[in-house]
Amino acid sequence: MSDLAWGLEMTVVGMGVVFALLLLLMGVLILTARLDSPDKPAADEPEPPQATPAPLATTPVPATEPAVEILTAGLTVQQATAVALAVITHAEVRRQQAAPAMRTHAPGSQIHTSRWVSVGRGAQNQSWNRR
Amino acid sequence: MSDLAWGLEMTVVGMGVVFALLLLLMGVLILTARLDSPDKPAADEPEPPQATPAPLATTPVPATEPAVEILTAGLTVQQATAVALAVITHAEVRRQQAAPAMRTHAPGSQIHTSRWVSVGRGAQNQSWNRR
Amino acid sequence: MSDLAWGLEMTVVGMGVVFALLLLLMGVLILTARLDSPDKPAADEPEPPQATPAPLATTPVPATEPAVEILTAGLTVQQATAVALAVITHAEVRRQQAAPAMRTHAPGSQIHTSRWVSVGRGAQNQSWNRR
Amino acid sequence: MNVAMESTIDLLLRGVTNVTWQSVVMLAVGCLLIWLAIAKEYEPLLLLPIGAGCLLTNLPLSPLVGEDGMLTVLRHAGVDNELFPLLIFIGIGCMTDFGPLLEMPKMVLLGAAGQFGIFLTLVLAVLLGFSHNEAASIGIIGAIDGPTSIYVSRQLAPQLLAPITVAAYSYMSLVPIIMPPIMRALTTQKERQIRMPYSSRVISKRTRILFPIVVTLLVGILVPFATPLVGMLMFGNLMRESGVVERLTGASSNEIANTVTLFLGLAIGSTMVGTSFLKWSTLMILVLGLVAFCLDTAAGVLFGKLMNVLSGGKFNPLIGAAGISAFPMAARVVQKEAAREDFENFILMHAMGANAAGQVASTVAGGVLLALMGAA
Amino acid sequence: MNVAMESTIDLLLRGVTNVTWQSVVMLAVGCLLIWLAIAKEYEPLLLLPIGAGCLLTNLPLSPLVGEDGMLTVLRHAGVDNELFPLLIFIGIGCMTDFGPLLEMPKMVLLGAAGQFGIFLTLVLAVLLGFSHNEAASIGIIGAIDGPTSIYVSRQLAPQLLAPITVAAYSYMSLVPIIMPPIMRALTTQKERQIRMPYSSRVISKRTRILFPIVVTLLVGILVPFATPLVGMLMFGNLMRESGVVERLTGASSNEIANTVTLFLGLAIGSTMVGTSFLKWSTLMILVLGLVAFCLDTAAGVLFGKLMNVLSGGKFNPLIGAAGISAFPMAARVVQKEAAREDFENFILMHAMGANAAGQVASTVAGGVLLALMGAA
Amino acid sequence: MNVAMESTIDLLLRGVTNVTWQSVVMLAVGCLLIWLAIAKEYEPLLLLPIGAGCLLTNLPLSPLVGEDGMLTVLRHAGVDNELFPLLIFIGIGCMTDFGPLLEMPKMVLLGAAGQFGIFLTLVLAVLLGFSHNEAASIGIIGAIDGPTSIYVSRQLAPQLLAPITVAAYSYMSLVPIIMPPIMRALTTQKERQIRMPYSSRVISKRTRILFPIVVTLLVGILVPFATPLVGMLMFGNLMRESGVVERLTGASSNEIANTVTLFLGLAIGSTMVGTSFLKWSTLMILVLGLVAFCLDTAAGVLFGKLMNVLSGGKFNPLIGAAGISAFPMAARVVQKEAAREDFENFILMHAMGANAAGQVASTVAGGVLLALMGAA
Ligand code: NA
Ligand code: NA
Ligand code: NA
Repeated sequence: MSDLAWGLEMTVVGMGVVFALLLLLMGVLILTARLDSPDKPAADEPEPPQATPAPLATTPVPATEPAVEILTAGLTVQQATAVALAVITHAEVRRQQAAPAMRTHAPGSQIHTSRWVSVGRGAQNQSWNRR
Repeated sequence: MSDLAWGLEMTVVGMGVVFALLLLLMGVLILTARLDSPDKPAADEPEPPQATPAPLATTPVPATEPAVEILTAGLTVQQATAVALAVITHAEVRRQQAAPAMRTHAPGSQIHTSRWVSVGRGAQNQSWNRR
Repeated sequence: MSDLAWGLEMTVVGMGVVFALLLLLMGVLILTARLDSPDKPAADEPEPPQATPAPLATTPVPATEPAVEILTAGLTVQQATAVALAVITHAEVRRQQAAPAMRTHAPGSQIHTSRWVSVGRGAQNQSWNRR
Repeated sequence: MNVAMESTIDLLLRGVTNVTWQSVVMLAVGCLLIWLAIAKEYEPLLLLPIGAGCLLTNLPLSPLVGEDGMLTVLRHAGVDNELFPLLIFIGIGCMTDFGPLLEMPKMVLLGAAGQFGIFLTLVLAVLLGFSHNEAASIGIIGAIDGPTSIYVSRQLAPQLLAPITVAAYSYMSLVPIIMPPIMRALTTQKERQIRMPYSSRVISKRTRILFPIVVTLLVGILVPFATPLVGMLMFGNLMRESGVVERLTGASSNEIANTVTLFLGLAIGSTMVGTSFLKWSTLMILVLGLVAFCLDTAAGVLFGKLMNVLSGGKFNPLIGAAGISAFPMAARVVQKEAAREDFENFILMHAMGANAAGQVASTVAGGVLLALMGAA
Repeated sequence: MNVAMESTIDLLLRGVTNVTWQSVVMLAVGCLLIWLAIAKEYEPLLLLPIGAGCLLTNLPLSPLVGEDGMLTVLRHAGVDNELFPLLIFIGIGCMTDFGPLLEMPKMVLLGAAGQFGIFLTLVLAVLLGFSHNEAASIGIIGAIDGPTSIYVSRQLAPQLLAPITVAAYSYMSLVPIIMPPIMRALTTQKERQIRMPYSSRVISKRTRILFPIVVTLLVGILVPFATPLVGMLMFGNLMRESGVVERLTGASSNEIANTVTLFLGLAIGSTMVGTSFLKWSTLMILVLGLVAFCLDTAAGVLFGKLMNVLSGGKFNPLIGAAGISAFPMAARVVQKEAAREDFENFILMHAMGANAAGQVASTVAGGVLLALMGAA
Repeated sequence: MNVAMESTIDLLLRGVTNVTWQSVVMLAVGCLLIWLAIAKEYEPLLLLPIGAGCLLTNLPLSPLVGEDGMLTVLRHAGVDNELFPLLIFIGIGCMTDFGPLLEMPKMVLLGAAGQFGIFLTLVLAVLLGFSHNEAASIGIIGAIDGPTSIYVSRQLAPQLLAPITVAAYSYMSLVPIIMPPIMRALTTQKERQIRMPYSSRVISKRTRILFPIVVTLLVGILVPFATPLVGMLMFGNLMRESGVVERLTGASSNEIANTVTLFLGLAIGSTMVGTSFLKWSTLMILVLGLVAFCLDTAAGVLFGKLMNVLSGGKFNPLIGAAGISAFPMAARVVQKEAAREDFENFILMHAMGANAAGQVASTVAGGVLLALMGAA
């Protein structure tokens, strides 16, 4: 029965420790929530970063919003989707070109980056054949 | 001349073994073909999986097929291509987003996946900012 | 003061060597420029290779050029962009599909490749379901 | 012909003459894993390479598992030093959104409850005659988390690595099949119909960034053995939430994760050598693993019922089942069961919170287990 | 100035004083390879890194090939244990469609015929005074398959790895130049104009998935030495056809293949050290490699003619030339030659089948060669 | 309870009891680096992994830095043999356009001038009591080039690798903050307003391809110690300009660069162990690194002024500041300063030329430093 005893001891101690740790974590999370919510309602995050081009999924939707209506007048939803996708993909391509590894932040990052750096780097990273 | 003898022996044995093995393989292939064709004409494979978005190449073609004609009415072939490409690319992006590594099959897989999982995972993998 | 002496010696020798090397490099560059410009004005490079799909950035521009005007008649700039982007992206996809690693040059390469190989390989790399 | 010729033929046939019954059985097992991966889509990303690795290892005289063989090289490179599972954890961290958990901190407890199965299975295993280390390794299947299982069993009982990994990944993929009956058996219809309000709260970016750092420091100081698992999971999540290292997040969750998954699968498969795999213990491990999974689910649901009682009937006990870490499949199954009783009942977000907690709790439980075994 | 100063200058000039005639010649060879890669586009993905590796290795006192030098590290990491060529084989498997072969199983034999050159060159090499192992390594150039050549020659004659690899990849890229004259010389116009019906058959997904597994088991049991080559090629193809592991297929044929190609090229280049490369034998290897290539093509065409006779004039012998494994360039050249005589003659699919067979046959022949050499 | 129980509790608390003041400080340093990376965006691609590596290393009893710990494995795999910085150099080469430099060869000299800070800092460091090797390592921060700093200091003074790397990357990201005041202090408004004609010249593809080869041969023969750094930078550039190996260029500048950056950061972070990092010397290194940076900028501007005098007032001295290698940020800052005085003044292309020269000059200077230290 020593094995059973050992097993039960492990169970009690193990689950005890796991619960204790996660209770502690819960406490910290609740504390964080308290500290965070009042003083910063949402100003910290005007437009949350999107690591992936997920919003593509919703591109057909803007076609029904008035502001975009003007642009998309005379286009079918499919056409509007194509245009929106093209523009977003284009932006994605540009931002990736503009991001040399090892050099500061991904410059096309829609929150933080100055357009200047972005375009400058993008241009620098291709051959100068315009001239 | 022992070298020549060795070389010729190698040639005879080597090519003999290679031919024997490939003959065996041919036999197996023919057998497989026999076993496979009669009982399963093509039902096993309603729409074969396409690992790459290769069919893009043929997207202008559907524009001339009646079923798609309705959709593409009033569009040039180029426009139709753009739309088709946009939709396909979009689907590709979605399916890739929806596929967390290490977690079961690529969920956007057009054959096997329930739409539910796909969207659920895709959504889970981005920030919940809608709320 | 031996440390200071050593340091200054390092500085003199080090910067001396660095300057000497780079002067040599400058000489070589100037020489190259001399040798290169007269006999080959620009014929060597009818259209410089573009490793990245950077020209996407300028796709709206062709819409104002007469040669393309015909194609884009009746399209808004956005539509033309979408179409152009779609075509370019499509070409990019095709060329990447067409390039099995370890097999000669990237076959979609817009300068060097025969269309034949490109399409042949692209087709080979997907399932034969057309038949 | 001559002697050289005969020895040549001998050598050419050496493959055939070295086929053993164990290798034949293991080739069948490899094919079975490949079939499960392709036809049943049970975690194909890992089971397909494992099955292929098993095949290639058990072919007679396979040079792939010789001293400099490719599979041996891969095993040394990333399994023996636990590099591969930890790299995969970075990728999982990059892909996990802890938002629902941050919104509902009390869900953390459900994650803890989902680890009961680990210890109960440990008890069973030790009673069945396994050594303490082996029992603990078998118990870790109850974490329902592949990389954790590999990490822990590599340290406690490397000889059981193969069956434990196969069990862990197989059962992870069986979530939608195994869980529902248990969930239904342990809950009443009324309980399953409980609706829960979902008061969404905006989680600031600052909180999202602080979360992985705090968890790493907290767990790392209290359970040093859990540092690698929790640290890498949280490092991945920190990169994700920071929003400034998209290149690294992308590489971790794509290139690195894919490459490592491929290599890990092949390397794990190469540990499935007939003579050591085809033992009575393997079968017991598979059964015990299944038991662990069921116990986990049951413990989760029962804890959910406890929370329901404590909250005065406002907590849907199904959510408890999401406390195991099979993320995000478990949460999905919970939602499906709830919607089965009441089509408009949407408890997915709560389940997601519990599920993310299960992910953290699994790594913590793994570390605690290692700590306790180090002590024993 | 002082003594330290003088020794400093000595040290700064140590590079110049260590230039040898061998290193100068090798620098020229490196530049030649780079030129071939860029200007002639001869397999640039491998010849450019090889050329650069050759340059960087033969610069005087290059730290890159010192004990902890980067090129040495890469060589140990993937060439000495054959990891890199095998990883590339996974990628090739992911990109190869065996459909045309599955539709026309008899094409398999053409793949076998395309390996004759290996053994005939072996005979020539041994008559020229190479040792048996060296002769076999030189013969393997006749497989017209880069990774196979690297894999086999690494085991049989590592000292010849550099020239053999360079020869293999150079000649692979010369397919469109070397093959046509041989094909025309050995066939009549009438033969080249033979049209072949192409009765396409739908290959079920099940067959496509079974094919790589069956080939692995068959070849693996009969020729254990071929297990790594065939196994990895077929593992890649299994992933491709399974359709459930797109992430792994993508990683294998892109990230892993590209990275490994880069590293492999640099590492191979680093074996081109002047003192060991600049030997009479290197030149002979280059010539013998060319001979092997021509013999392969000729044997393929002649076997095609045999099949034409056996089939009563219904088989276009040009297709035989596609039995070498340079995939898919050889098939393309065959189609081009056929279309040259009769613009509407479309035998590409038949040639593709023979070409895919050549790919398999090359790995089998490599394994058989290793088996036979193990015996001798 | 019993003894086992007590020792269990001891073991569970061993983490807490092993917290030292050094580890607490280093945890704070790790958090500081993470904060700088996220909130200030100081080179987050490297500082975030370094910070995380620092955290994970200094957690009590961290298994990640044990003998087979993941961070130790990564350090052995790529830092101890300098593999990672060299791989990153391939990627940088793939992304650098030397066109502006090829158009204006005299800009090369500005790159040389931008390395003065290395040696002046070396003098300061040696006067402050650092050993010769350490002083040279500290001086290399003045190259303002991360991989070069890692490469050189790994060889000369591995014990200072951590602070030197942190300093190098921190200051690289401070380019837009540190440089402008120095530039303004050393130039007159009139000088800053000098406009420069930009007579663009078409650089043929041939020249673009010859450039990396010629630089490699030239530098490699004259300064063998610089072969790895220059060789890899130029190899990347050769692949870029060749236009025939897009797959390799893509892999080098994306997958490989991202993966290596992640691993390098974690590995560097793991060298920041409290007991060896928390020394007086670390603080001095940080200060000296800043001094080196300022001296570099000043030397560049002063050299620019010299060129202005020599050219009869036609050279904008601001461009001299772009001779440091922080590419392409330095060139951008120069353009910004010029545009501040005269909105239409466009000297970006000249600055880009100087900046690219600085990149080459940094690697040359690193090699010269290694050569001189080998001599001393
Ligand atoms: Na779990
Ligand atoms: Na072949
Ligand atoms: Na510099």
